[in-house]
Amino acid sequence: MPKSELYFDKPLMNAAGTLGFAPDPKGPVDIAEFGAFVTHPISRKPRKPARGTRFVSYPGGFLLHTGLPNPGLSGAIRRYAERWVRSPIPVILHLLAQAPDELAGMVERVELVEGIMGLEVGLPPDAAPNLVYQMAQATFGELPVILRVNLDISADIVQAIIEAGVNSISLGAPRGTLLDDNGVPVSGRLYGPGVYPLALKALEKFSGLGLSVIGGGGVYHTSEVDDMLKAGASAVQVGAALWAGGIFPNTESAE
Amino acid sequence: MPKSELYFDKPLMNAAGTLGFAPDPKGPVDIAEFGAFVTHPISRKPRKPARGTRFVSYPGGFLLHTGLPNPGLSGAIRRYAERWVRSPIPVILHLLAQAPDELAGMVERVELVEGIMGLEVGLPPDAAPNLVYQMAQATFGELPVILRVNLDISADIVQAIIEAGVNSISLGAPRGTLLDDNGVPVSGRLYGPGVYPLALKALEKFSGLGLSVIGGGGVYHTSEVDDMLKAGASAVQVGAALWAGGIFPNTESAE
Amino acid sequence: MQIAEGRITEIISGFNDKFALRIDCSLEMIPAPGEYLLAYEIGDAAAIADSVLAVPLFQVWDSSSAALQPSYPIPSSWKPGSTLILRGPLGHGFKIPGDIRHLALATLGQDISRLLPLLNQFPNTDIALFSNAMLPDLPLVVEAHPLSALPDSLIWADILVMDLPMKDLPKLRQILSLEHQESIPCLAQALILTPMPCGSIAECGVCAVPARKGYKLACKDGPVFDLNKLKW
Amino acid sequence: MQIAEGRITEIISGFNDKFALRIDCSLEMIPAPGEYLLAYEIGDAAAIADSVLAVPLFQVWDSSSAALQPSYPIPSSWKPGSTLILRGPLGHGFKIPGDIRHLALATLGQDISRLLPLLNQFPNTDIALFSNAMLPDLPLVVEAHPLSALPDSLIWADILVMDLPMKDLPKLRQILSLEHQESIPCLAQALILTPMPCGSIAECGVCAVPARKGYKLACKDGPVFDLNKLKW
Ligand SMILES: Cc1cc2nc3c(=O)[nH]c(=O)nc-3n(C[C@H](O)[C@H](O)[C@H](O)COP(=O)(O)OP(=O)(O)OC[C@H]3O[C@@H](n4cnc5c(N)ncnc54)[C@H](O)[C@@H]3O)c2cc1C
Ligand SMILES: Cc1cc2nc3c(=O)[nH]c(=O)nc-3n(C[C@H](O)[C@H](O)[C@H](O)COP(=O)(O)OP(=O)(O)OC[C@H]3O[C@@H](n4cnc5c(N)ncnc54)[C@H](O)[C@@H]3O)c2cc1C
Ligand SMILES: Cc1cc2nc3c(=O)[nH]c(=O)nc-3n(C[C@H](O)[C@H](O)[C@H](O)COP(=O)(O)O)c2cc1C
Ligand SMILES: Cc1cc2nc3c(=O)[nH]c(=O)nc-3n(C[C@H](O)[C@H](O)[C@H](O)COP(=O)(O)O)c2cc1C
Ligand code: FES
Ligand code: FES
Repeated sequence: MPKSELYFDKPLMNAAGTLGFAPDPKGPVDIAEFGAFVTHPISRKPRKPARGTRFVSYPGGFLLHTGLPNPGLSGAIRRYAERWVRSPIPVILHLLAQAPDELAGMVERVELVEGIMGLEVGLPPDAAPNLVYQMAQATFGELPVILRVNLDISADIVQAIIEAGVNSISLGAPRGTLLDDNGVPVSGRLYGPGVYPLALKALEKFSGLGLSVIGGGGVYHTSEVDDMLKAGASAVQVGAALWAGGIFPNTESAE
Repeated sequence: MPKSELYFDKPLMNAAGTLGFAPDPKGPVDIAEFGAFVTHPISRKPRKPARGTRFVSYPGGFLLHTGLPNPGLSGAIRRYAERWVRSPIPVILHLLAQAPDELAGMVERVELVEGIMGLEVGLPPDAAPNLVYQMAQATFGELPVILRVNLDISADIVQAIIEAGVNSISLGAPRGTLLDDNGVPVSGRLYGPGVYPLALKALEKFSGLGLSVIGGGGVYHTSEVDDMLKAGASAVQVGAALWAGGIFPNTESAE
Repeated sequence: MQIAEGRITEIISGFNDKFALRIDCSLEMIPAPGEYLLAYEIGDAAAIADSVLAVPLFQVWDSSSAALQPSYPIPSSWKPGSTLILRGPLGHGFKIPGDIRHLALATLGQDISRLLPLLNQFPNTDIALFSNAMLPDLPLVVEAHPLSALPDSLIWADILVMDLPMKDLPKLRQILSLEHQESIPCLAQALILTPMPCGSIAECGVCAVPARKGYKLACKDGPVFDLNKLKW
Repeated sequence: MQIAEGRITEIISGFNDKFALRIDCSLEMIPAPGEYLLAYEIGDAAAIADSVLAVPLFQVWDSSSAALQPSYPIPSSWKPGSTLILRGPLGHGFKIPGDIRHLALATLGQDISRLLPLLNQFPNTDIALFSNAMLPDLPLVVEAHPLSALPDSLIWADILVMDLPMKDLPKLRQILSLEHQESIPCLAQALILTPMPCGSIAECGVCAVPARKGYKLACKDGPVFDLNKLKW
């Protein structure tokens, strides 16, 4: 069991991978609106950018296949630990791992790092229920944990998560495929407002199961934050909208 | 086992629910381009339109919650059988049922109707693998059958389909939720170009399993038809694009 | 019903924040009041994000001449010079007997413009207009009233003609003060405004309107209906 | 880097089917050649379908005065009068020594316009332009050549300045006929054109450019790079 549950002052935060590794006080996004800052995904070893096309846009959104480049856990701690301690809002470290042992090691290691309020742990794509169960258990330690799942996971994965004793999940972007300009298929995650109806549906599905569910996916307007909270989300993560300039206040919709 | 496999002269057809119950020679869509005509979903008993909001648009697409109104199987045969016989292209009847017995009865009944080349059978939303297996088996008779699944079905559903001995599936729109103008959540199926990356991904996932897979979802351009065929689809269904005016020929994409 | 090309010649920045279009197309394409066209743009892929569905266009009234107005905001890619494919005229428009003397027009929505083309057709008729919406400059023959005056007009009027968003249909009985009557005591027609994504080619049922007997499709049987045949 | 509002005053229908914008904003926002702004529109929900991401804008050259050009097609909702939120100037632009005598400009893409602002900065310099793209009217001092003449110019030039879509980076060695050399024999800078969806706030890696040592981010370390420090 994880030690405790996360509590957020304000039920809003950035999504992993959308604002870098540490809060930037001089950056364009005002994080004072957020209840927490989530870091870019960090793996044990450094990761390089994916080869080939990494960005394809489509009506309603865009697909990313970045390879999740990051300096690795040691590199990230060396470079960013000081900014985590100084952060005006709580910092949640996003960890990316392939195997339970690797993950357990990272979780232990991070407990020694100051300024971390909790962990968000991403799962390998298409992990089977058995692996999900083991990964979930490998997250347990001193720090509260959010398990990050694709919003299109199936019922048996959710079952595995609940059985493992996880009490908090967050919903991440679904996967899709598009062809690049040369006709080469690119597989990756989908972002943008076109994802929102899938995200709201997923929230409906998962919020009645005794889990605390952090919603997210395609949120571009303040009204969508509110609607996700009403639909049962314990908090909401904003992603691509921050790249477009922030969450848009709602204007009156045309009749 | 179904009697035989469907063969299409041209690997293109309309998706169920997009061109009504029978080909309309005076209609705006030129069905001469199609290898088959798929009917609107037909249930055993007549169905009325859903109450409340039935249409919500979002960036990249729109959500429909129609309740699948139709005159029921007897009513449809009475009204449309003559046009099915006269159809210039093969007609595929789309059947909608909740239970295996009900479905088996409908399948038997339809075998007596002239002018039907095959069946497409829709599954109840969120059917468990066990029910899917039974429904799949209930489709077997004299006519070749395509099982219509949501493109976001999970691995265990696909397993059930294969084990049931089905050899042909078609991919239908995913489900989503949006709020209507009054803030009431509407759950339904998602259509439009924003669905395409999900559909292409699903095609990748399902086309290597020994099934013949008919692709579809968000296809708006001739290039997307070709790309789905290249990705392993045995044919492609076009839906919402027909409502917008037909499949758009590709223009040169901006650099 | 025909399919034809049209070119947008002007985008009129109208009254009440609504916009209308002038389209260069063959005259027989212009829908009569209450009928509609379905329009979509031919353009490159970048434009398609806006063109998920065809857009219904109704005839509206712009000072002197006819213009066309979508029931949604104009897609942002539509510009003067854009080529549209037009399908129509579709549906059934207003059918008003030629010899009426008292015409009551009313809207429950924020927009009166789809009713305005009727004003030109009845130059010798007493016309009263009932609406809580902001109104444009009207010809002198038209008397404007608040919606609350509508129930009293039902005896005066030979025919009541309405622009009625579908969501307001359940409010109709109360607005007309007809709690104890089954039907409206004069001829009554309404343009029922609702999304019509398939424009009848699919019989999708999105635009289904509850009728006294079963239901009707706005895109095919309407969008103008005899109000006394609908359920409200 | 600043955040400021700007208003679109004109959409220039340019040469070669490309469009550029004139934007009314404070002068310090205008990016130097090779630098960029990120821009998004403030508008109602209907506009958002077009505004999934901020759009990078580069300075381009329009006969006499500076204009801004997106590296994508202009979002269809952007119109004269639209208000944009601008973030920038961002990145590193061209850094060309003041005393050069021979300047070689080259593009491997279809568009020379992001290099044109440099022409005004070097009035007393011999400028040769290498491109297979269609060219606009150029000042007389500029000599235009096909791309095939580029290898021979590398001895003449003090500096080579390129506009280089990232996908063409692997072709560079062959285009410069440098099969047997490790580096370009003169100063060489290139604007690497690639999607930059996060504009460095996420370090997302979409814009990663392979460097001799590791990789660089076009949005932050570029988009203009010393070509002799990149891997090709
Ligand atoms: C929850 C989650 C979110 C992701 N979000 C994005 C995103 O926004 N943008 C993006 O480009 N990619 C994202 N990824 C990564 C993506 O799944 C792939 O890493 C990327 O598409 C390339 O995968 P690859 O196997 O082709 O190559 P590589 O990038 O070389 O991947 C190498 C290995 O890393 C594994 N891996 C990747 N991500 C994770 C992870 N989070 N946890 C555990 N193992 C992982 C893969 O299974 C693969 O075996 C995400 C992955 C996960 C699990
Ligand atoms: C494959 C498939 C495709 C569908 N496509 C659309 C669509 O494009 N637009 C749309 O509005 N609705 C579609 N539906 C129907 C949709 O799932 C619901 O019927 C609709 O959203 C309303 O469902 P309801 O249960 O709220 O009410 P109702 O409409 O009253 O549904 C009554 C019952 O019918 C069942 N049902 C509905 N559809 C099917 C079906 N195809 N096969 C078996 N049982 C069914 C439901 O499970 C429910 O129990 C589809 C359903 C399926 C299974
Ligand atoms: C560059 C980048 C990297 C991301 N990495 C991860 C990740 O490692 N794990 C994960 O679960 N989600 C990841 N995400 C997804 C976001 O956390 C979030 O689910 C998504 O951005 C929400 O959708 P939206 O952007 O449409 O709002 C990443 C997103 C981006 C943009
Ligand atoms: C009105 C309507 C009814 C539909 N009914 C069904 C159905 O009963 N079963 C089904 O599997 N798909 C149904 N569909 C989905 C289509 O068959 C198809 O999956 C979808 O239209 C393809 O996506 P696209 O429209 O974005 O191309 C329906 C679609 C529409 C528009
Ligand atoms: S719009 Fe589809 S039936 Fe009327
Ligand atoms: S655009 Fe994201 S790192 Fe450069």
